[in-house]
Amino acid sequence: MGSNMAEAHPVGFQWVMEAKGRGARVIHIDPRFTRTSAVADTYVPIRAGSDIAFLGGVIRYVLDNDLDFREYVAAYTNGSFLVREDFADTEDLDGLFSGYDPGTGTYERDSWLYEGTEPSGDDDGARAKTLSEPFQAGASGAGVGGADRAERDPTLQHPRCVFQILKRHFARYTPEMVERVCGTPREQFLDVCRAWTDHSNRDRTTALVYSVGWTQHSVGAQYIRAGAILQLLLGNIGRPGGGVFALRGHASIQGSTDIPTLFNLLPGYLAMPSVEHTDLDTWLADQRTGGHKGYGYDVDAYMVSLLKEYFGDAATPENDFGFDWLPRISGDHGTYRTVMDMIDGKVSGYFVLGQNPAVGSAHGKLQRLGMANLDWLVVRDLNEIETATFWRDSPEIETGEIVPERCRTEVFLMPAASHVEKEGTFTQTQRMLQWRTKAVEPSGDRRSELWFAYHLGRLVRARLAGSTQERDQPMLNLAWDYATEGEGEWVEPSADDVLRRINGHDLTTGELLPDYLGLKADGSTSCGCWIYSGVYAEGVNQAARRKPHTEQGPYDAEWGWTWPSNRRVLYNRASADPEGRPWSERKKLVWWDADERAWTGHDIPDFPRTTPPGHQPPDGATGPEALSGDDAFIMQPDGKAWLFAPHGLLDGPLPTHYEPHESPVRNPLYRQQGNPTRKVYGRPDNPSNPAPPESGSDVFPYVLTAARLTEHHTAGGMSRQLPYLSELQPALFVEVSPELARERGLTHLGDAHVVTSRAAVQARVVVTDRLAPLRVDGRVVHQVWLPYHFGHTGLVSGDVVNDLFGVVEDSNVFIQESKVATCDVRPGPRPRGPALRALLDEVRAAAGITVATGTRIATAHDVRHTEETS
Amino acid sequence: MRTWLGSIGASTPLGSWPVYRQLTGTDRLGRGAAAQSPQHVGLRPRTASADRVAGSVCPYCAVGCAQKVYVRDEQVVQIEGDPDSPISRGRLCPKGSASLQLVTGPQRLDKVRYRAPYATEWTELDLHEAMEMIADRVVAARERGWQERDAQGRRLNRTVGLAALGGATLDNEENYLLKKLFTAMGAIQIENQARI
Amino acid sequence: MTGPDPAELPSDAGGSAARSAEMFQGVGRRGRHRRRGGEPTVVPEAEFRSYYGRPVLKAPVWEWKIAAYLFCGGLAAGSSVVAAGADLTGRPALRRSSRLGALGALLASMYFLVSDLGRPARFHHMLRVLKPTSPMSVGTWILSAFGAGAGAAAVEEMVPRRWRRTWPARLLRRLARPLGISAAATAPGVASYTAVLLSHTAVPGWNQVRDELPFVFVGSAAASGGGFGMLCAPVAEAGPARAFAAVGAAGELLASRVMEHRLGLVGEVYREGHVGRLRKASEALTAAGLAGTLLVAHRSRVGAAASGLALLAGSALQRFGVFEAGVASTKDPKYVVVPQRQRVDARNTAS
Amino acid sequence: MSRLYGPLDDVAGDAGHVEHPPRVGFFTDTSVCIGCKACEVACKEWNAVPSRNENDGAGLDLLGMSFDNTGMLGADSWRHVAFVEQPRRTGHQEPGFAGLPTGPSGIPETAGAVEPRLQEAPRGGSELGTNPLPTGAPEPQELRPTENLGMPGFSRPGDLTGAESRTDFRWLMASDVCKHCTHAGCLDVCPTGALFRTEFGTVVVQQDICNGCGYCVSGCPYGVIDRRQHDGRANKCTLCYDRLGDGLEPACAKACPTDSIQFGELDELRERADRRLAQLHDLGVSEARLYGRDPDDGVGGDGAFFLLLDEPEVYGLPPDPHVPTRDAPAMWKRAGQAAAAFLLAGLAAFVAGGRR
Repeated sequence: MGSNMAEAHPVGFQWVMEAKGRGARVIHIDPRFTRTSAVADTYVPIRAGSDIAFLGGVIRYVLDNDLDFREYVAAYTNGSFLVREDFADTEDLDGLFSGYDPGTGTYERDSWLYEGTEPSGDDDGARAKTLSEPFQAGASGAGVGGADRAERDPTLQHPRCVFQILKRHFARYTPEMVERVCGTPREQFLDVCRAWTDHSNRDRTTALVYSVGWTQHSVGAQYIRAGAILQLLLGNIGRPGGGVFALRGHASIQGSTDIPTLFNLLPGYLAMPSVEHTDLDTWLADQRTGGHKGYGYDVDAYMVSLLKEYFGDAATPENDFGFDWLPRISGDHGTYRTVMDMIDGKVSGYFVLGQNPAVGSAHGKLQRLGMANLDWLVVRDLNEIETATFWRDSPEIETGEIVPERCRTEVFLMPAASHVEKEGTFTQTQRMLQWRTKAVEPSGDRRSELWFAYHLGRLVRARLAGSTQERDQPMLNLAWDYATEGEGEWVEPSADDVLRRINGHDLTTGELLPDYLGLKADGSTSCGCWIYSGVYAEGVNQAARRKPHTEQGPYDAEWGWTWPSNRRVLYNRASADPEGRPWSERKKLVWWDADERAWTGHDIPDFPRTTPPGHQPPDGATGPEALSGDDAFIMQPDGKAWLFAPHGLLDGPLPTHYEPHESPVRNPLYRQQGNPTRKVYGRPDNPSNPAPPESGSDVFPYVLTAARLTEHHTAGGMSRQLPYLSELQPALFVEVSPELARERGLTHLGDAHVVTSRAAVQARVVVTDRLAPLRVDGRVVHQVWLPYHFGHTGLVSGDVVNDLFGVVEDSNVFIQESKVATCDVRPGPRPRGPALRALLDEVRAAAGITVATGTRIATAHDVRHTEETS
Repeated sequence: MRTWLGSIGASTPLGSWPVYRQLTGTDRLGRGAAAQSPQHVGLRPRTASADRVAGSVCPYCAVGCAQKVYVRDEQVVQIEGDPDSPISRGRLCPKGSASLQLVTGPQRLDKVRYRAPYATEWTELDLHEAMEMIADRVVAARERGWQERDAQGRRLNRTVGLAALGGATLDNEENYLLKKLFTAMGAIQIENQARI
Repeated sequence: MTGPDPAELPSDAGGSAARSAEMFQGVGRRGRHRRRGGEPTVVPEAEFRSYYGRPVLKAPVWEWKIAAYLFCGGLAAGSSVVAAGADLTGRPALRRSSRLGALGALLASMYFLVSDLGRPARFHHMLRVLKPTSPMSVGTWILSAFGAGAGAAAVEEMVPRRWRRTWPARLLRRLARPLGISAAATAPGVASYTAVLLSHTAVPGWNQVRDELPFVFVGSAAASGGGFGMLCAPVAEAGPARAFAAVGAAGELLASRVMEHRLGLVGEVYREGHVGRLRKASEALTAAGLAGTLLVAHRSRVGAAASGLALLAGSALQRFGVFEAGVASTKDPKYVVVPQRQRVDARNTAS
Repeated sequence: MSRLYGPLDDVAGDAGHVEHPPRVGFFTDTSVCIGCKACEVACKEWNAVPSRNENDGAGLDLLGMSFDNTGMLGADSWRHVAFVEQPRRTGHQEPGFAGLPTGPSGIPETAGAVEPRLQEAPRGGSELGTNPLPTGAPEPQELRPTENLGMPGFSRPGDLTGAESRTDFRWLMASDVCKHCTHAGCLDVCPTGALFRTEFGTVVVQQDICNGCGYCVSGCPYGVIDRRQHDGRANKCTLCYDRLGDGLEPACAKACPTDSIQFGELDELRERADRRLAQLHDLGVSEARLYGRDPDDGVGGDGAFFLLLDEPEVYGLPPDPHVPTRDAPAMWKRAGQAAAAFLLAGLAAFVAGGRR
């Protein structure tokens, strides 16, 4: 679901085909019939943006028919935990949970906690919305006030236990309702339910695969939660052949989350300090609020080791290891917020490194206008991409919204070294680091980002040298002494040395650390990313190992290195029953070896090695020592997998179907239409199409979704420039069903333009049976699809599909909803130049769109969340 | 007759004439061995003459397919899958298969391009000069966007004058240095594709 | 949707005429027209399946030059026979014009052949091998043998008067007759191999006329060779040329008719459109030439010349017609798919 | 005398190779093809085959043939992935459209938009990437809605359902390639020996020999080989002859993510294909069949053969091809008769005309 694996991850898909060849059944649930559907056993159509309703339906089917893996659920999940009495569910509040504040569009979430626990930290309910957000939670997960003190009912019968709450919450997600919401015919839905449950038990597991078809929604985090809940109920987590697989789309997007270039995180998912954190202790307290179990508790060791790597000898216990040198965040500093700040003149300079936001980010026009209002822009890429040339050939030139002679942005376009011209590691989608050796030296001005970052740091430090200003101290004390190669000023920094420092050292001996278990909070160890510690164990670059798969076991432990600790299956303690025996011989992975008194198995056990299955921790224990023998989910502060998230999510402890921000239909489940906490930016430059209950939604009657083609890569910077790829998909097209083609007079291969309140995008029409209309809540809904790879440079070009989408975000993770919107499709080419602006004015007027449109996020209330540009 | 013909060596012009080889050899119809040109005898792939082979990883999606990069005379001459990989078993998708073109194609930028404010065309700029100019601008932007404390007097210690986007296509080591550098400078608006 | 549910069709049912083509991929044309029109068209068109109507075969890369080459080769062959006959029967004017005509036609044919190559500079690679399976290879060797004789004989005709007494000229004169005869002896090969050249392809319009095409082509060669003699030689000497031309023309007309008549579906390409017009013109010209040869050419120099010209033109158009018919037969997949499908179905029914 | 037709056990030996390796080939199992086109790209990268935009100035355009923008095999495309959308189902595959408010299939209409234009193309569409739609073409009237009120509305439920609705669907993908026939039409007719049979039993054009006569183009019963524009020489798949020399598998087979393209010794591939066919038949995919596997067929069996899920012509393959050489003896016999008649006519003309 939410993934077109055969097209977006073809080589990974070989394993799906392999499994199919061995008898596995492959089901593809997707808004359109794709190349994945073509080879699946079953294709199930679904309306874009309704996956939670579908999954909720399956969850209900499981619970109603007692098909859950009860022993697993009872032992390894929080199903038995009781929730506070004042918790109220969406069942009671017509789509809202208890604690909703319509004024801020946020929840006060204390009522979601376990019975017998306290609100975290100093949270008195008066904190600003952004200050208790999950992005601050970091590695330890969110604090759950004293989860170990929570009351439990092992029989799962107590009306306030999580299991029963779950039952009630999903009670209305009946097959009939699924059909109404998703458009999926009932029989097909039930077929999926049967297949999923039939193949989830002691002997069988079911794997769930998703991609950005799930994440890019205003309820995206809850999509994944819904998948996780279902897989937990069926015992499919931590077991071979099970799991929830996030297929990521870039060579090291996993790595760039682990070692983040993200505003809210430090390496290893440590929370970026916020304005609340006056010192290291307050930060630590926030990470540990209430939770004291598991490896997340050792966050002090991780953070101090990071600070030791950052600031070297300058990081001392006396100065809190330099904690105060870190900048503080205070709310949303995400990429879209930043772009709006550019438009508002708050940002001077912008680095774009191997990315093409002018095409690849939602609301391309916003991106380009933001860049046009900078002092300077540095673009580093292999090729000349749209982001670098916005001042010359963006669509806004044609409409007169950007005039080169009046655009002051200074642009540096710097050639980057390719993947074979530098060495380093990528982290692939299953957390595996793989080292690349350098094949050739980059020619001309081509340089790695490592070189760029290293020398930029060097030059800035030189400029600040001698400064006594406090703000310059972190730069001056920065450990920037990486090994280099070559002579003179412009030496080449060593990626190998950087990786060693990421792995970490024992500063007393100078030895490389074997893994993160050796990290200390006293400043005697340094480590750039605690979860990567061990990648250089024993002085060997473990990521560079390339032992042929034909010469090793099924888990290929000697190829690359997977964090943490080269473990291939996370939470694999759950592959054994509470007593430590494999659930079945067929699905054996790790188990308790009573003779050795240790966990063992095919994979590296994800549990304290010698903690026996029946272990009960002593009172007052913390961290790993506090784990019980059946606390399989060792990173959770209560050791259990969360069916119900008492903390950590902003938009509810349970996934709930909300309509997308832009939807042609009223939510059939609740009066609450969309996610009541979604981030809307009601600005003149970011209009929304109306959605029920607002009027005017009929101007944009069709559901719009966009995705990748196999033949291109995201924003096209690495594919539209290549002849061999360009010729395979040479033009932008829009896929429509024959029914829609008839309805709108579209002809195969003719021109059409897709219109939203943001943009009109011209594309060639491809009429195909692969798209079918759905019947949603009693009426026919058409979906249209476009690939989003096209832009204005390269061998093949086309309009920017992302221009069609506006910016509205999931409140938990600030990811935009770019997998679903509403649109109109009109035959013929789009108007050009000023006529295009006239067309957009016309549709906005027809739909009655104002700045306030779409900002009334709580449809039970009348509060609008607009923002006037300054 | 055959003996007489056979006495003419294959190295002579006549001996290398396919018609002659047809008449004297095993390929009477001239559809195989006799018609083979000298260039096609014992043909070897260009990978066989590579000076070295670098182990690499495909730069496109996140599956992480292993690649072998063949280099001859300091030029990449072929990139293909590494059959040893437990992830990909040597296979590549169309994009991965086009990596050679990605790396060696004429679309690659080779020189720094600079667009001055209000300019309508690119100009060239020396790499090191560009670095110095960028460093100057970073220092200035950092200063301009500096925020010491918020309205409530709480420590912010940061700048909002600088932003960055990118990382999903970069190496871990590169991301590490970028995050470290920007954080030390007080810049917080550091983002990448994972947010998109 | 019309027709039965495709899922109910046996998967290997084959393409029976009743198959409702449009419900499958890429068939399109015939099924659709029929459906749109409501009423079935009068002549039931073959229904078949294809990949978006795209041709199965590649259209020949050859241009019009190959048709010209076919014609010139035939003319050279016919002329060399006439030349040798004239030489042996003492018809110097006919001999001279036919020898020169044979060489000229040969050179023209070589020009057309070489210039149609993708790499003309490599034309001599044709002599690299001698492949019995390749009519072009066989033809090249035949042409080489023919060319030596025809060329020498023609050169002899062109020796300037003042050089006639030199010993090479005398030697040449002595060799001219045997060489001319050798050319005439290989001429049947030259006249006929081009038919195999075309038929020995996958092109339906050429492959399926393999039984008749040699006769069409030798007839055409004889008609053009004789016609050329009639055009160039005095009426008095041109008697055998007229006879040769008449027999050739008659043979060509007959063989061409039989060929067209015997063809199945692919006969369409011979009858319809541009090719049909070419072939009608060819037939008319050849028939007129034949009539002229029989009725006028022995009396009137002008009539003879006109008849000869008509035969030449008819012969040329014959080659162009056949050439174009083959090209046309590759552009529509039905000429490939329908006969083959019928063959498969017949086999399946039999087994 | 070598054989011109029918089964042939030792193709390389027949072509004069002594002590040669076993015959190799491809088995392309289209039932697992995901249409990714890695084979097309890997082939081009290895063999430096020009892309279309390099070679003809016409630029690139959509062909409208599902996801196929390559068109067919040719001099600049040695692998070609065909995409076929059909309103029927494969075996027990559940296409998912039952019960949806669908109308009639759009497939005839889309095919109808493509096909007529192919006929108008210079070589009837038998070249790569023929743009089927002349720019500025008027939209066919019959596809326009009868009435367009300007504002779209939702169709009422049931408006589009009924007997006309489409329920079954499948999407076939198949990677086509040169068949490396046992009796290869292209090879047989080549007058220069540029095309030859290698010791591996494959058929290869030697670029240093080919003079571009174009005969092979018409000799191939599959429409595979073609002459490259601006280069003049014939080109087609070499089954990576150079790679075979080093024990490597061809680039396409190596890249193929799902092992749809399998390379190996032909005998072994045939056994594997038979097993796969039996497996599919057991799974209820009764329409699966092998194409080109049978040594008794018109080309003596293909070195590259296929498992198809529909009749060959649906994928653009000829249903029952045969090598023209099959009829060569008969053709030469007829030519001999004609030649004799020709000579006889000449003799008769002069004998009758007498000596002057």
